[in-house]
Amino acid sequence: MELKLADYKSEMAPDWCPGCGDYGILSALQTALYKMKIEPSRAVLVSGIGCSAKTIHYAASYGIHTLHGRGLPVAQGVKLANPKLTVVAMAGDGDGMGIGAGHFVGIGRRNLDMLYLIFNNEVYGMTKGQASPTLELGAQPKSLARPNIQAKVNPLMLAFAAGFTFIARGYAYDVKNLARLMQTGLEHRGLAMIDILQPCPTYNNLHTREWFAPRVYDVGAEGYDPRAPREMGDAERAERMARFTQKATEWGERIPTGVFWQAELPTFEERLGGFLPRYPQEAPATRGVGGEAKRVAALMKGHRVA
Amino acid sequence: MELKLADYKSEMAPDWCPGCGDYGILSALQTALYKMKIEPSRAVLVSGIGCSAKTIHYAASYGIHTLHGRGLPVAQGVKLANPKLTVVAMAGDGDGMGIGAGHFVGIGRRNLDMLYLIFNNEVYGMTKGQASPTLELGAQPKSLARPNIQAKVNPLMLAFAAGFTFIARGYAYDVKNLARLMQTGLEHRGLAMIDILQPCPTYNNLHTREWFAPRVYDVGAEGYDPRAPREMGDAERAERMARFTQKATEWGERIPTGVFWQAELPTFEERLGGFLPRYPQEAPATRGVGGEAKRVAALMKGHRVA
Amino acid sequence: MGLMTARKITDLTWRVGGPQGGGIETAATLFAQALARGGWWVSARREYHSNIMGRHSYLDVRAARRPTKAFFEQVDLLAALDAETLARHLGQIKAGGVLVYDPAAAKLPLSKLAMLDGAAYRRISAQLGGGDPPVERAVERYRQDGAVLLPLALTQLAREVGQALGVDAITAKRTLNTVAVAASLALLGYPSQPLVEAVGAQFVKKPKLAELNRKVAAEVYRRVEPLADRRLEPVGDGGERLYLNGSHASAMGKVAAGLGFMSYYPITPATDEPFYLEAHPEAEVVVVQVEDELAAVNMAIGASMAGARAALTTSGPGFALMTEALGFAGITETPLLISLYQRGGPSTGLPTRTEQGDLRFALGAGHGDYPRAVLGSASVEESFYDAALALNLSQRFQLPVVHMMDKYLASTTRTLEPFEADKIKPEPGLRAEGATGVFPRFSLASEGGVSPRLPVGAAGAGYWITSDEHDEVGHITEDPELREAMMEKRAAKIEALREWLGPEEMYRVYNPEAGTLVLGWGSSQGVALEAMEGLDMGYLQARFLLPFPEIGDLLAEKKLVVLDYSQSGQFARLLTQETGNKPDHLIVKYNGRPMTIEEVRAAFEAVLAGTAPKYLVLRAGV
Amino acid sequence: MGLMTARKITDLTWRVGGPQGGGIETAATLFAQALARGGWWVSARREYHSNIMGRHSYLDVRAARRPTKAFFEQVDLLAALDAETLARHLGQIKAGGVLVYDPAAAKLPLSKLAMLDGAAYRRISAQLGGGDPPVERAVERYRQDGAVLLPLALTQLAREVGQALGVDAITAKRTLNTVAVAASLALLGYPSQPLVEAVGAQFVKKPKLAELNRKVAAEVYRRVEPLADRRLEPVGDGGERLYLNGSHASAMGKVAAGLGFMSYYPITPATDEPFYLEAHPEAEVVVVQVEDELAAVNMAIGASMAGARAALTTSGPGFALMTEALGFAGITETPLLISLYQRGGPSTGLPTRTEQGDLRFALGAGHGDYPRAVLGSASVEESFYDAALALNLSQRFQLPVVHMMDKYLASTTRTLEPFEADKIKPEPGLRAEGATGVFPRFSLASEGGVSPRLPVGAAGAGYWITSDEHDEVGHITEDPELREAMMEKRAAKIEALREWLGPEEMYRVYNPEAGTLVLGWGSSQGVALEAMEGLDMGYLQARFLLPFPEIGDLLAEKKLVVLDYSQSGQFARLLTQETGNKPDHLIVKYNGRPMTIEEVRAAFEAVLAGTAPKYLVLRAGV
Ligand SMILES: Cc1ncc(C[n+]2csc(CCOP(=O)(O)OP(=O)(O)O)c2C)c(N)n1
Ligand SMILES: Cc1ncc(C[n+]2csc(CCOP(=O)(O)OP(=O)(O)O)c2C)c(N)n1
Ligand code: SF4
Ligand code: SF4
Ligand SMILES: [Mg+2]
Ligand SMILES: [Mg+2]
Repeated sequence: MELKLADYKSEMAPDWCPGCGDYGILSALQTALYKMKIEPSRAVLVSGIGCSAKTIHYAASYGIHTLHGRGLPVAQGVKLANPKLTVVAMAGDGDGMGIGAGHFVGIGRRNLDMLYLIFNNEVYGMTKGQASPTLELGAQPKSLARPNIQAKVNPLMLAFAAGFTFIARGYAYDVKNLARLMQTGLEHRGLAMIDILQPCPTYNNLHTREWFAPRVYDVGAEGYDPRAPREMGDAERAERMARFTQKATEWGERIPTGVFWQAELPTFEERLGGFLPRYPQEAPATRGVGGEAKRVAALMKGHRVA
Repeated sequence: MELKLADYKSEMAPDWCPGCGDYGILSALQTALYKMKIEPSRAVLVSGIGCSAKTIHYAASYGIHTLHGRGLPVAQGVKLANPKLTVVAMAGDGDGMGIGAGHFVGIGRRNLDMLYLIFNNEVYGMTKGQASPTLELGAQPKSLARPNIQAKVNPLMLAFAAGFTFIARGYAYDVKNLARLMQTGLEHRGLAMIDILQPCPTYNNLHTREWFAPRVYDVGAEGYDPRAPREMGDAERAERMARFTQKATEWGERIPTGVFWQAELPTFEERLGGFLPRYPQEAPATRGVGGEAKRVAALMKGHRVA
Repeated sequence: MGLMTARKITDLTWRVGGPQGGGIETAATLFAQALARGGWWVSARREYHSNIMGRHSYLDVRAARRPTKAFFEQVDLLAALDAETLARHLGQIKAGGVLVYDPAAAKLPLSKLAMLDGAAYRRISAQLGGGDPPVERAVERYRQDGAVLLPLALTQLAREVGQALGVDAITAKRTLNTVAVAASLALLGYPSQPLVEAVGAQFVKKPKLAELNRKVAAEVYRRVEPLADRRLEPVGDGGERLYLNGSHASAMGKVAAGLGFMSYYPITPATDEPFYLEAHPEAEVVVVQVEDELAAVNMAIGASMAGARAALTTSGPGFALMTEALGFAGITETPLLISLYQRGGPSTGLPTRTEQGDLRFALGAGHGDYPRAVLGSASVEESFYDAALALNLSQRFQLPVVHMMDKYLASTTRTLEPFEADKIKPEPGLRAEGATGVFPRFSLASEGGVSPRLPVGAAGAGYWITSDEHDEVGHITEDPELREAMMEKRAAKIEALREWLGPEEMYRVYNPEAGTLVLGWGSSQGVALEAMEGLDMGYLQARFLLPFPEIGDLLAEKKLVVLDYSQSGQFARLLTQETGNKPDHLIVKYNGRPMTIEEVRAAFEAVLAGTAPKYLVLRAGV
Repeated sequence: MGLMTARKITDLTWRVGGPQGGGIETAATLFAQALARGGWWVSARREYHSNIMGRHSYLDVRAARRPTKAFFEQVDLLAALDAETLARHLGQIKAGGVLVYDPAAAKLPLSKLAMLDGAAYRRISAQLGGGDPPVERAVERYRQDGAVLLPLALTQLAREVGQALGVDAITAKRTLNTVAVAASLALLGYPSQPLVEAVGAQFVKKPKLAELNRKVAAEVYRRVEPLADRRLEPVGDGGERLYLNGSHASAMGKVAAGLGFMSYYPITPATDEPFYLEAHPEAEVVVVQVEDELAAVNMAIGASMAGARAALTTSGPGFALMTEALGFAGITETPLLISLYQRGGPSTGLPTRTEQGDLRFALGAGHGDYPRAVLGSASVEESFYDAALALNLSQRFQLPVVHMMDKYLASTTRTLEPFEADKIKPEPGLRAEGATGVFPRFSLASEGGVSPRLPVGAAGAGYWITSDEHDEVGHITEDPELREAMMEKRAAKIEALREWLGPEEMYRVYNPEAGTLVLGWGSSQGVALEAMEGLDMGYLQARFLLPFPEIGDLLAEKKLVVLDYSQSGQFARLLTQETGNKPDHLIVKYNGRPMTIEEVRAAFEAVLAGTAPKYLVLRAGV
């Protein structure tokens, strides 16, 4: 049976505010999965807590709406238990860069074959518009009692430091390009992150559609090449990183989107297979029952008194 | 009364293993405080949990040995409550880059005037030598049942992404230079981090004194200038970051130490003073009792029915 | 029209419902303030979804001639700002009460209410005879149930008035709330002046909006006043009274006790307190938003170690992340106050609904044995005095204190006499003066487990603090005897604290002579007291849960009833644990809605009549 | 020499003490294995500081002709590998027992023992008459107390033998442990062959070291054997027996029940289990070390949602970080097993010492009401079967299960008959087969609260999971009725689970006819049973703590005693909460050391004699 885009939509009506950037992200994700013909039931979408986290309810797939900041560990558990699934984790900027920042660093070391989306609206939408970790120092969107006292963290730079092998930025109102970016991220063998600029018309009155529209541009269109080959000399590596850093920190009059970094590295699943040869063919979620007593017997052997 | 180096030592005998790099770090810290004539009682040393965390017991100061991964928040609480104190936080690599990584990112956004030391031995010493987040992919020190399946995170790069304004690396067996580095870090107005290469002869049989000795060198001695002025053009910024990235990721035959990055930014304490004019003169820890009823009356005023 | 003509109005409940983000809170504030200015004792409770915009929300404002403690299920007047409100509040208007609604909204079929979830849809559809009924059928049902219908083209009215005043359509729509309030008050025959003043106060920083809303109110009065057939009179003036909620009260209580530092991570409904303090520099509190609750609690601990009076607020999920640090504060004898605003659990649960389901967790939070105190407030007023007491306790006994609050308290706003802040003194605690050298911060030569404190950084001295077991100066020890001594020292705080508090602080008992005693804590107190008026029943409010008050003697030979907002009846188990007594009846509620006076009254009557089951679930609520 | 000549050896305790990291564990293993190979039932317990190298550590090996359940305080033979051991174990040798020591070590003054902490120094100095006594004075005290002194120049012996064999001094020093073991066994007259075999097994991967140690053993035997005046005989052979500790047993139990996934963050003493599984790929478990406990528990939950049998281990501080996720597993009905290895609390506390102080925390962990099960194991053997049962329970009832272990169990190694792994079947749980389309994962049409499961990713279907309250397909709901139904559905699991288990699984009672009943759980069982041998006392072991067994009838008219490893007697409170009964005596221990048979026996005798206080603290331990 031919899959239709509609097959990726659930019965549930979103309860986001009118004009919220989340609509575009949802739609881009559904489009990307549809374009790649990934069966909805073979995709698991995992979110934390926040406005952004509700996304999973509006897609027809398996959706796991976890705890605040804990989407990544849950998503990794799903993927490791059943590596054949397509796993997409997603988080608000508070969820992912604030309370979840430790897991962000942690997963960077693992290179699981997963896609991670950051819904970057610079505020804590769900709890009424406080500053999120991506809000600029001194900025004061309307819910703040005083200008933001903390500097912002840059998800792209952090992803780089943590070891993500695919680092990109999208814009929620540009659904077509965002869908394409997600598709590239899903095709990447390894850990892909997309920082998505997501206007929040309700609480972020600074970075609105009007603010973004003239600023965002596509790095790819300007000839930027994100690829970092496996083998690089010191000079080449330094040059690539410098190029990345320059683009990743560009912000203001011009805001780059597109793929910033793409490197090759064995996935965690592959590494695990090196220790457990029957993984992933007989992954823990799919191997079924049988052989337990034999396994115990093998363990007991090492404890025999004589 | 003239302070002596001995005044910085407590009665407690360290129970680290013979040859542990922690001895050198302790000694460098005591030297730095002594050189700067910081009264032991005006310094608060804060650690997490691990071999490294025991350091605070061996120095004569106020020492707070907190929870695993939570040294940074406790240290920030001390500093914010009493900004006139010299606060040095310290953590093992597991403590600081593993369980504490979220706080590492969080504090990077604040630029408190504090020094943070990472005891980087690439293992979890205290729990018997498991891989820490700074251990290389595929490495297998003697306690590991199998080669390390996770890639390492680079504290320097992470600090940069998080927003630290002073980023350095030291070597535990080079006490003299390490002490000097700590002094520079303490003198820096803002958040300073020193990643300290700390051999663990008991569990890390890969990166030993013999391994490090021929490799470590001082970036300063080679003319590297870490300073990033407040105002920079795009090109200059890109160049500085590139230079930083190159040095920060250099590893193998040559291992750079010294100061990698030093930037200027108002401290969090200064920013706070912008909202609360009587801070830090009347900081919460030192302001004493009085005026509470007046404060409540001021608040109640806003709730009067008429 | 027969609006409440039969009796003198002494107690009135007004409800306004509409979409979240549509400004119904403003409506409720205006209504409440208008009555408060007329000397009425008012209180307002708020129900809302975990959503920013669009889902159903409503507020009840109760006004009475005396201070009240709870809310009724049934209202005198329902102002429905949208169709969903009409659909959801079936059966909620008293016979003879009024429904103010917009007939245009009633045209929609039920299925067109986008935010009506499946369960509600099915239930309402069934109530209305099945199928996909138009909302008009709900209106008809209200009528059948005895409500007086007052169709008013609210939206059109707002538009018309707006046009008349020359404002654009969107701005005009924003005055819908004022329209509803003005229409309701006009209908009740209440004078317009207090409303005009309330509007002025509400929009004090936006004079243009104030002007517009005042004119809207006047115009609505002009149109609706003729329909009123009775006068709701001012009964005095607001006087010195305050209008505030539990979050404000709790924040002020802490300030009264010298609060200097508060770190927080946003969470509903706990962070209204830090937001409030952040927005009011006159409170002189260093408020820091941090990366997560682990940071929040540990930062507060650090501040406290340095000598600041430190507190923080959170709710269940955040508290879960703080339990490790709670034990850290315990073993290091660090004063720390956590206000735990309970909401519907488990897990994320019902983030914007009320419950008392975190009691067991609070009592047992943290591994190992260490002293702590847990107390719970039952009202907005208590929230103030308890917050101050809790902060003072933490200082005096050098331990973590958990102050139990809940969503209901946090979001219930009421008029109150001003707090007597000058009667509260920040507890200095036992301080060591002028210590030099290595200082025995954890001295065993202590009374009631309390050794003199010296903040870290005090000039000329030094000591250590560790989460490990330690000796008197704070160095790690694993010595068995020292360990025992330290455990015993810390444990001694609990009895010292009990003695210091005295029974009056630890519990309150109402009508103790009655043969049936209801026991509870926190928010179930108010509704119990109102519901048992005139019945042969007493009420015992456990203000402290840990240490638990010595109430065994009061229970002998009584019929015991526990009233609790938790499915398992957590308080009942605590009662048995502490006294050995098992309650004869356990009355619980766990649908996230506050207990109503009617349902609690009915349950109490059943208890007295001997017809109540052992376990009784209260299920009222929209 | 008069070494234990008077009685036939049926039960022997050997202690070896020395610096941490000096290899005394190897010594204990060799001693234990040598006896196990001779058919003795052996067990070894380990005491150590939270330190990698240098601080004092010791192990007791008990060997008996029948399986034992606990340890004595006093030993038959103490092999002191350093001066600190001599200083610390005063009074620990039975009259007629032997002290093997190196006279060179005894020359030091007490103050020169760098790792002796202040408290211990002061106590020992006082015991030895004050001042800074030489350790020789301790040796003299042992003699006065009735011990037979056996000075052996152990270090010199190791060096000499090493020289004779041509190895360097450092390598020779590493054989000190073998020297001590060989000397002890030779003294006891035990044949050398089993030791030779044990050495071979110990160094199986290092043939050169094996060779050296064998030679050392032979040489020591040659020198010491003449001093022996009796023969400790082999009583059979080790047969099929296993030699393992609670961590191994627990890991194996989980494997038997189909464990597929374990995430962990290192913590003492919980992570011996994942390390063990990681090192044994034949267990076929995906073991992942992660960044913290929050990641560990949530990753296991994700794996479980996908259909893997998932478990994890931790101890108090880590468990504290898992409580939020525990409620998440609860509300999402996700099978999850956490083994909680208790250690001395609160906070970091005594990380390498034993306690049962996390019971209250485990019972109440997580905000709100949700079903969970908590059970505790009392022995290495039970650890195996309970771990399997716990994993199966989690699968069958789709809930989180907390399996209480402790440091004592984790580090106590004993000989056991092989586990009957083939009697354990992985519980399949209720699975939905071939579902398509939107699947009602949380169907209310369930029995005992258990709806059929379908792992996420099952082809052709789909549903949602949320930590919020939800409907049958997993979408968020705030509907009051649906909320109630879901709460009731989940709560139903507890009674279903109770029924499925049956009373036999939930508790065990020994000698129920006795007039005095001791109640406890977990590790206090073994020592209670050994201590009450021959007394008119019974013991009730609560195997399940939640749900709590229905034991009320067993308690009537008995004198009740609770034996618990926690200062506040957490189990006693639970007992009162669940049954209304308060114990007549509460006997507790909280110095981090295991209860000894002697002290528990004495306490029991005092209870029977009517001389015991209501609250009695056991204080034995080095
Ligand atoms: C442990 C915990 N702390 C706090 C919260 C409250 N909370 C819910 S959503 C949210 C922030 C959401 O912000 P973000 O992640 O940026 O998502 P957005 O709503 O902006 O999409 C917070 C703090 C929670 N649910 N759990
Ligand atoms: C919450 C928590 N998890 C785990 C532990 C156990 N633990 C103690 S120290 C340590 C690791 C120490 O490693 P590192 O931070 O690298 O310090 P090192 O010992 O190497 O100096 C761990 C995991 C703990 N104490 N608390
Ligand atoms: S608050 Fe902002 S992020 Fe949340 S739904 Fe509304 S617009 Fe979107
Ligand atoms: S284990 Fe390593 S880090 Fe710890 S004290 Fe020993 S040498 Fe130092
Ligand atoms: Mg956000
Ligand atoms: Mg380390």
